Parts: sequence; C-alpha cells; structure tokens
Amino acid sequence: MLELADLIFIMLGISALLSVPATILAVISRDLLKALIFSALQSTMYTLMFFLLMAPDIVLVYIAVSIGFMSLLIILIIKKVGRYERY
Amino acid sequence: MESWVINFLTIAMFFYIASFLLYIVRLLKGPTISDMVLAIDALGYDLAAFLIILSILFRNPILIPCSIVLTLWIYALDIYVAKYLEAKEMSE
Amino acid sequence: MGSEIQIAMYMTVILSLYINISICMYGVISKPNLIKKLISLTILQDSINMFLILIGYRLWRPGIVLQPPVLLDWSPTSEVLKQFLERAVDPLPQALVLTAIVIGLAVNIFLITVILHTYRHFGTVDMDEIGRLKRVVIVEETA
Amino acid sequence: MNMDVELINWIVIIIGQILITIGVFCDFVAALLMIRFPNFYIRLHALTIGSIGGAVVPAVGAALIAIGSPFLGTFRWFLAGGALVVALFIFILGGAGSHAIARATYRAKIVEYRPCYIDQLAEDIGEDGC
Repeated sequence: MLELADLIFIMLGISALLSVPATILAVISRDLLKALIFSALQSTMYTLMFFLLMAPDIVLVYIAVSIGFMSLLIILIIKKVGRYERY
Repeated sequence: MESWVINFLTIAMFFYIASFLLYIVRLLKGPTISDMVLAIDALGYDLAAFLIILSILFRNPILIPCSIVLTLWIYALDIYVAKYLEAKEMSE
Repeated sequence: MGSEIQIAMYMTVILSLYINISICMYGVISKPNLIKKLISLTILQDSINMFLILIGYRLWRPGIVLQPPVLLDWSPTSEVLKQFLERAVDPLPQALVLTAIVIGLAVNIFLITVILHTYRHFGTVDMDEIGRLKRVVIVEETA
Repeated sequence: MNMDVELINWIVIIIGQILITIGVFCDFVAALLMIRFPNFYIRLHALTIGSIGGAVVPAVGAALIAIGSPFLGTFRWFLAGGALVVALFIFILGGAGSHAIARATYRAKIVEYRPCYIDQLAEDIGEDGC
C-alpha cells in the first residue's frame, strides 16, 4: 500500500524526469521563442519540485524571477535581434 | 473524519498527475507557438489548484501564497507572448 | 531510513539533475547563438540551486509530517519548540539559494545588456560571424 | 451543541468533496480534449474547461473542506481565504489571458481559420471573410 510519503517521492521523481526533455528541446530547437516556452515548462516543473521539497520562500522568488522577469527580458531581446537561429 | 478527508484527497491527486502528463504531451507536440502557450496556461492554472490540495495534505497554511503568485505570473507570460506575436506582424 | 521506492526516486532526481547539467554545459559551449547560450546558462543555474535545496532536505520517516521552517504558534512553549526541531527541514541552504537567485537575476540582466550592445556594434549575435568580422577588421588594419 | 457543529462540518466537507470530484472530472476531460481536438480555435474550448471547471471549482471545494475540518487548527481560516482568492484570480485572469492569445493569433494569421463558415470580424474590418 502506498503511503503519502511514497506518493510525494514519486511526484518528485516524475517532475524531475519531465524536466529532462524540456531541457533537451530548449537547447536543441532552432526557434528561440519555442526555446523560451520549453524553458518555462522546465521552470514550472522545478517550481513543483521546490514546493515538494518544503521551500515556499524560494518558490515565491523563483516564480517571479524565472517565469516573469526572464521571459520578459528574453522576449524583448528576441524582438530586437530576430527570432530564428542561423542553421 | 481526518482519515476520510486525507484518503479522498490522495485519490484525487492521481487524476491530477495523469492530466498533467496529457497536457505535457500536447505541449511537446504542439505545431505552433499558440498551442504551446495554451497548454502551458492550462498546466499552470491546474497546478495552482493542485498546490492548494497539497497544502491541505501537508497541514500547513504557509504554502498558500505560492499558488497566488503562480497564477499571476502565468497570466503575465500569456500577455508577453500575445504582445510579441501581435506587435511583430501588425506594426513595428 | 526510507523504504526502497523512496531511495529509488531520490536517485532518479539526482540522476536527472546531472543529465540537465550536462545538456546545459553542451548548450553553453557548442551553440553559436548568444541568446541560446543565455537560456542554457539560466537552466544550469537553476539546476545547481536545486542541488543545494536537495542537500538540505530530510528523508521522510513514518509518523512525521515535514514542515517548512516557520513557527505557527504565537507563543511557543518548550514542548512545541522541541517538536518543531524534530520536524523542520534545514533553513541554511534555503537562505543561500534565495541570495543566489537574486544575484543571478542581476547577472542575467547585465548579460542581456552586453548582448544588446554586441548586436548594435556588429549587426549579428552569432559568435562565428562575429569572429569572422573581427578577423576582417584586423586584416584591413594591418594591410 | 457539539453534535450540531459536527453535523455542519460533515455537510460542508461532503459539499466540498462533490465540488472536487466535478473538478477532477473536468480536468481529465479537458486534458483528453486538448489532445483530441484538431485545431487551435477549437482547443480554446478545452482551455476554458480546464481553467474554469478544472481549477476554480476544486479551489472552492478545497476552501470548503478546509473550513469544515477542525484537525487543521486555527489557521484553516487563512487557508480557506487563500483558496478563495486563488479561485477569484483564476476566474478573472483565465478568460482575459485566453482572449489575448486568441486575438494575437488571429491578427498575426499564424493558424489558418478552417473550417470557416462565418467570419464576422473580417467583414467588419473590410476583408473578405472565408
């Protein structure tokens, strides 16, 4: 029978495993806007992991920095520089 | 009463995890940018409801503000991407 | 100690964090686009912060509900304080990571400013193109 | 007196559990529909099911459960208030965000609008619809 503790560790493992393809696609993809969205998925998974690791203060800062400000700044610089990579 | 509530919420967590996996399938498949933003919207809003259920399971009210902040910033990401898509094709 | 499945999941988390770090180091070294390097650097920073948090966590034991390091009573007695010490996770890595995230934000904003100035100077953000342009300029000056 | 409080707690908890069951069902159906639907403009419907039915309704249900369970301590009122604030935010911001992304997608012509039976916005702008 699964206890609550086992279930929490299983959720931790699943979210860590789901952050791996998000990272791979964020590094590989040619479209920078798609890379930004995959990086947002990775940030969401890390948010769930920080929550399960009992760190609510870090969640409060990490969401604002990683989903909010970094997305805004990278979208601004993509608008200046151009959306697609060279090859 | 206590074990009844805890068991019910533990069973409800499984369905939430299953639907998160299905949303992530759409996010990895999505042909255009708009579909991916749509999937990450639904993922974020459902994660906010999921964190409330988890904070009842942990018996700790200090974890609640996380879900408020998550909701607000997912909306902000939505507005950024919409503004980028519209401004690049319309004016600029 | 926890049961078998808890230890297996803990090892899974550590292994996937190692994979994330290696992929991001590949991205920082091998991709020529500067913005892609910036995105990889951000993910690398977050993975290392996650390692620090994972160090401060304690494994679950039966009968103990873990809590974040916050006292919920207004006037704690010594019994409540003793129970709190049994339950709470370690607060030192959390304070460390909180500082690291904020300083990382400042460093990233500085890097974005540098990338913007590079684009205004050279007209591109590709590292190979920038190297070629620099070489052309040096050859013209020496000739 | 004590019996009445117990009964009221049970009634509130049962109502909250019914709401959470509805929310879980809506969430699972929305996740299935998000995969099955063929087009972006039809997938907006799945997002509405997922955000209103799958997040607002379980948040209200969790608030009711937190009110009705005295084993959480005095701080359960704080928990219920936070859950209701989250429900209100999702109720307002979900519709606004999906509207913004749909308008941007239509204006930028990323997705082809098909099957198209009537397009009143294009007629208003002056283009030929469909």
